[in-house]
Amino acid sequence: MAELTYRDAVAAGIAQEMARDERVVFLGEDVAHAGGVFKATVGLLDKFGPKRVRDCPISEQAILGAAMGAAMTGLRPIAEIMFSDFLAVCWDIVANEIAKSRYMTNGQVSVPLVIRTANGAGSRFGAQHSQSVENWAMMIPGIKVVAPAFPADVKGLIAAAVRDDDPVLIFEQKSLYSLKGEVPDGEHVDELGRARVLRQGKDCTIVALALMVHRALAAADILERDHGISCTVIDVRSLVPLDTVTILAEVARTGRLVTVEENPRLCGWGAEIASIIADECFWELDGPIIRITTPHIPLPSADALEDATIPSVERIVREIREKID
Amino acid sequence: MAELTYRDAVAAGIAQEMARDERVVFLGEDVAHAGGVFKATVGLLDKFGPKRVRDCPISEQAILGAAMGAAMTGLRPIAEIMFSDFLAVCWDIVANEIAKSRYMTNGQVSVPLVIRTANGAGSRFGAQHSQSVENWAMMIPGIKVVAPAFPADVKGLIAAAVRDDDPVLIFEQKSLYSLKGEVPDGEHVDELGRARVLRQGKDCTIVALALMVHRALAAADILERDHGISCTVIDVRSLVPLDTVTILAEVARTGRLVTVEENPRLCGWGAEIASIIADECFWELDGPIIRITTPHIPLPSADALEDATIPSVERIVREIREKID
Amino acid sequence: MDTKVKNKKDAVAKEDIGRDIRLELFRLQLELRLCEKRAYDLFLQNLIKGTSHLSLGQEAIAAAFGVAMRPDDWTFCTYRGHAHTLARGASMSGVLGELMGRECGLLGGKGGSMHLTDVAKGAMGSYAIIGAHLPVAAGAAWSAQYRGTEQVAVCFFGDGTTNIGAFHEALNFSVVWKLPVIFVCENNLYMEYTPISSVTAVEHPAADRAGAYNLEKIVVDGNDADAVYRTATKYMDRARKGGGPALIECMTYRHSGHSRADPAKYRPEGELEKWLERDPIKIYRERLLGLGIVEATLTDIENEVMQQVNEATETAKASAPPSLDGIHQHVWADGGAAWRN
Amino acid sequence: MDTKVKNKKDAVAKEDIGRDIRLELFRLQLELRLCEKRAYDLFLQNLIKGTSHLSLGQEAIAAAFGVAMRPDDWTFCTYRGHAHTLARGASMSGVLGELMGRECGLLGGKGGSMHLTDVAKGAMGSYAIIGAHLPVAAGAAWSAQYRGTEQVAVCFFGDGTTNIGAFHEALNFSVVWKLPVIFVCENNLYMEYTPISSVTAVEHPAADRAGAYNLEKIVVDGNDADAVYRTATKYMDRARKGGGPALIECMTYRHSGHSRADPAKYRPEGELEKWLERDPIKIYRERLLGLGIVEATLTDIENEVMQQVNEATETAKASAPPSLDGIHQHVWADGGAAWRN
Ligand SMILES: Cc1ncc(C[n+]2csc(CCOP(=O)(O)OP(=O)(O)O)c2C)c(N)n1
Ligand SMILES: Cc1ncc(C[n+]2csc(CCOP(=O)(O)OP(=O)(O)O)c2C)c(N)n1
Ligand SMILES: [Mg+2]
Ligand SMILES: [Mg+2]
Repeated sequence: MAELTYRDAVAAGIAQEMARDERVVFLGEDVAHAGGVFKATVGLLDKFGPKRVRDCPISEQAILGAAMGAAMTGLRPIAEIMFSDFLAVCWDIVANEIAKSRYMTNGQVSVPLVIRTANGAGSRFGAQHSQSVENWAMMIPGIKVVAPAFPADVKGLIAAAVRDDDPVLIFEQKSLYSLKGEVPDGEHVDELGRARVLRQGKDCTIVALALMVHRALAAADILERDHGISCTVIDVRSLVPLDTVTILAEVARTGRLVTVEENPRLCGWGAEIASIIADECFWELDGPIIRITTPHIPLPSADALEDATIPSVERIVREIREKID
Repeated sequence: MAELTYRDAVAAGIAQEMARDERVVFLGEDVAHAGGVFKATVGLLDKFGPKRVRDCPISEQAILGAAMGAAMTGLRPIAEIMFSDFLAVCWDIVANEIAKSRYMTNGQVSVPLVIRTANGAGSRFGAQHSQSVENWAMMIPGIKVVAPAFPADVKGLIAAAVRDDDPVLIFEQKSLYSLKGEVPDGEHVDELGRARVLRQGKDCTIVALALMVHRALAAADILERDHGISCTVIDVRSLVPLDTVTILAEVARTGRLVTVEENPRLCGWGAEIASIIADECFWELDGPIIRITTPHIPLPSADALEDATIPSVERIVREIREKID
Repeated sequence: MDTKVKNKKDAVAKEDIGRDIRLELFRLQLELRLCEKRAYDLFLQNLIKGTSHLSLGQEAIAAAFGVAMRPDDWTFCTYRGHAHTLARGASMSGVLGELMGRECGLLGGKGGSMHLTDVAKGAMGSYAIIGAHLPVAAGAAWSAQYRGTEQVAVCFFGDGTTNIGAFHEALNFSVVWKLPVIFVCENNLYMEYTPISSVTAVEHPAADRAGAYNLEKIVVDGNDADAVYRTATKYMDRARKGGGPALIECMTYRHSGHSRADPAKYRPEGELEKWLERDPIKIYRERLLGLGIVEATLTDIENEVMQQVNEATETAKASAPPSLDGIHQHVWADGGAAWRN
Repeated sequence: MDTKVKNKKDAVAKEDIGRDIRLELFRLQLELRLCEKRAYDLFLQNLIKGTSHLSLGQEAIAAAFGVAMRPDDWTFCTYRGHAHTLARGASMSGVLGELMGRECGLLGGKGGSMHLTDVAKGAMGSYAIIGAHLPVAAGAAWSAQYRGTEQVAVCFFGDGTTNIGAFHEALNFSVVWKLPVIFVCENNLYMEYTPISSVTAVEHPAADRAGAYNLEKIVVDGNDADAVYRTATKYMDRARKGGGPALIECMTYRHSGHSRADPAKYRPEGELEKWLERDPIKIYRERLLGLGIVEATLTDIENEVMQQVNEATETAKASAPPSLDGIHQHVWADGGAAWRN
């Protein structure tokens, strides 16, 4: 096992797949010569050359449209949308074209592509460069959605996404790019649609994603140590497909559910999971379902303000202490 | 009271506001000379002239961008996006610009505009012209969202939206355009953020929107008559602001919640309301929360297929009978 | 054989476009025409339920490209795509069946009139949101270029489409990457009900923008199948050889309204009549006769096509409504619709 | 007064741009320069936390428009908007304070460097998603036209922005509606780290596309404040009188990287040096001296501006972090953030 940053795991995952399969190509803005604005794709141009690793104009619709057309006709493109907020300028291609083509054509068209994008807050970039928008994608039938929390998952899920015959949107959390972690040596391929139970407790199940996984783990430690509340922590990893089996089992066992989301309040994946539990696991519940989210506001930019909006370890501890006992 | 179609109530609402306030202008594709592809704005050009009622090129970003710039500088534009599916081509302007400008500028910028759009299925138009996407909008902090179910509400909510100093997105349900109903004579202005209890029951609260309100009412009649299940039916009307007071009160009283949505399964407003109830009304619940939605698929086009996807009266009756007793 | 006829045959032979191709252009235009007319009849009989956007009057463009394209080339078109799909060889019963929402439809009733697709024939889809398919076509061209297959992607769209952002992005992108893609604007003077001239800064919405992408300005008579055929061949050949994209504006006119809901009252008086005189099929029939092709040859073709349309209609009518199982099929590559385990 | 100086003064007077305006152009360029440099220093001191995109080297454009605009005209600019916001008269402490996330910031810390706005001064916002503000500026121009106020909207953006869809839509829309909006492309040769020439079909990404909107091709030396001033005045006057939009491409260069994270290693050797010789402020200072304005006048201005920047820095540094209450303010017109009752 080598220790890699989350950032380097991106390049490692892409490189592994490009080396394996000639059909894999990579395109985006400033991704080739500059190696990406987050330096997550440094070295790919040198390794695979300008025919396969391509810089694009600021034309997100063209980028994703081209990726789609190429995917329909035999390539397996990986396209980068620099910040996930920018999905809004090419949302039609994602939500109306890529996601729907297989269904509309009754299975004639296949769109095996991967869209990678940098998601989330923490860099003081303000409301147009800090959003967590995985819920935008989860809402749309026909596109798979993953959001890794650890370097190993980054590499493994990128590989799984490239090999999948459906379009996959990968949300890389900006605030995690410098996180280090063990990544298996050699070929590493994960599986889409599997949540992971990172610790098991008996009082409550915390379901989290990306950065929030780390905060949930830290909060669970404090809750256990200082307050005698023992929590399961589940890293959802994949929103579509959603591993409801794992989530339902843990909630049934602990009797309580807390979701921790970085996205704004309304209609996030936390609400979806909460409503599934409130339907299918109702009789096992020992108390209200708690959703911890960023407030339903655009994100402020100043460090003091930004830090106070995204769910913190302290806030997770506090809300669980107050509401679960 | 005059009887108007839902369609005519649109023009009536716009006309009322244009006559009252010189700052109100109206723009969109094929809306002026042709009176709109749904004929919902016939007559406005004749009444208010080409300076105020304007046909646009197929440039949705320009249309909403122009509406935004005009709103920031003193006008109160009403912009039409022909089908709600097309919001995807101008989603950046909606989600990142219109919704966030006031907050980002700490209140300096005001964007008092209205976006009207035709939403929903029933016309056999297929996956790119039949979506219910009110959940796309509800997710975005900074934009108000309404979806009328009756002609009177169409007129009254358009008027309220035009007079509101925040951006408001109005989803008009395509399948309701020919519905007739009483509309108050003279000036009629409704209020944003108010749900309406259309009937009260004691066993269960059904929360619905737009077309689903009518189906929920029909289902409630059948449930009462044939199965002795007595239901409250709430027309949400306004997703943002959301009238949680009304919903919480009725669910607390009946002990059960059923949401009926036309949108696809994941992350809709039904999930949001379910999760609010599962948190704040948990101890009053007598059983699982039921969400009835369209399956999580793009919409098929053939009449037989389309009819089998959108929640029908029969399906609402069946699911409630099976699950609530 | 009398010499007059022989001479005329020579005349046909000496033309740059040979007799066989000419007859195929005629036949194909006719097929598109009769099939669209049939679609209109079926709509009047309430057998077609959703919307439909006919190409009546615009057949020369679809037919000329259909004949000029290699079987492995790719077509990307719009909701007004019946003709373009048929022109690649999709079955008429598959098209009519799809319009009627039947099992035999090209998409099993899942897509409908606006999304006709026949991947096996290179008809890579009909796209119903303005502009989106231009970058998608560029992407297909990229894959051809990448694999060195000399395939070409041809992308059809209307005049109104030139004002949306995706048009601009796709054009610039394709030129910078030198992709083998041909963008074909069918300028029929109107978007839905609004004259294109009233919402566009230039006279030729596509051709007058070619320069913005370092492309040649090309305007063709879109009602002249030969003119379109020659242009198509020229620029597709160039694209195959690595010469990059072209933007071709074809002037034409739709004889009916925008969609089935539209009586087209917004047209100035006499405009339709003027264009009916320039009906592409009428023109082409006269030209063939002028070139010495005997009437009987054309009549035979006409009868044959009409019979095919009739047969296709019967096949489609006889087809069952799609099984409801289809609703939950083909969201995903595994054939299903499950979003959870 | 010795006659040589007198002659030179006459020379100034005879110029089309008067002495006062020239001095103001000088002063304003200097203000933008020194304030940006200060922002860079504060970043090095870790007092600016988020990103920031400096206009060092591009000051002539913002300054010339700032001086040429009427106080009630509107500016729309990008994340690279410090200079444009200051050029409309926003306070330096408000700008630096916002960059530092302080209470005194123009946006109370809510927006940050990329969203500077000062509505009272006509600075209608800095937009951080490429392309979006072009149609927004068109909309402001529409409102001016509608109300007959003869205000003009000026919209600044980079070369890279010309390849996104919204550019195309906004240009066509503005020309068709004949709106009083001036689109100003600051062509600094790069998007973030990628040379614009490598991703654009034409040499002049804005000017070579003017024809696509029936507009004149205009390329100006963006490092020459006088040239920009003359062009700005000419086209703003025309727009005020109902003559419609203009698209102006100003050639310039940024001296620093794209943003604070960028050391700009991608530049070919010698390129920066070549452009530093054409530093707009250096050029302008020499020109003023050549026109007979005495050194002391310029030195006075320089000292004064430096003092203002110092004072603004102190004010901003002394300002508290914003109150956390602000988080829940101004989502809605009622001042709050409630999405439910
Ligand atoms: C983004 C988007 N906006 C609007 C529409 C509605 N619409 C469908 S066809 C059409 C007119 C298209 O005109 P043109 O491109 O000239 O094609 P034509 O129909 O004339 O073939 C419009 C506005 C749409 N489908 N997509
Ligand atoms: C839609 C969108 N895509 C990408 C970006 C990321 N981005 C920010 S600045 C920039 C380069 C812009 O180049 P240009 O328009 O030349 O302006 P400059 O920075 O040179 O002033 C890019 C790609 C963005 N903000 N928005
Ligand atoms: Mg047209
Ligand atoms: Mg630039």
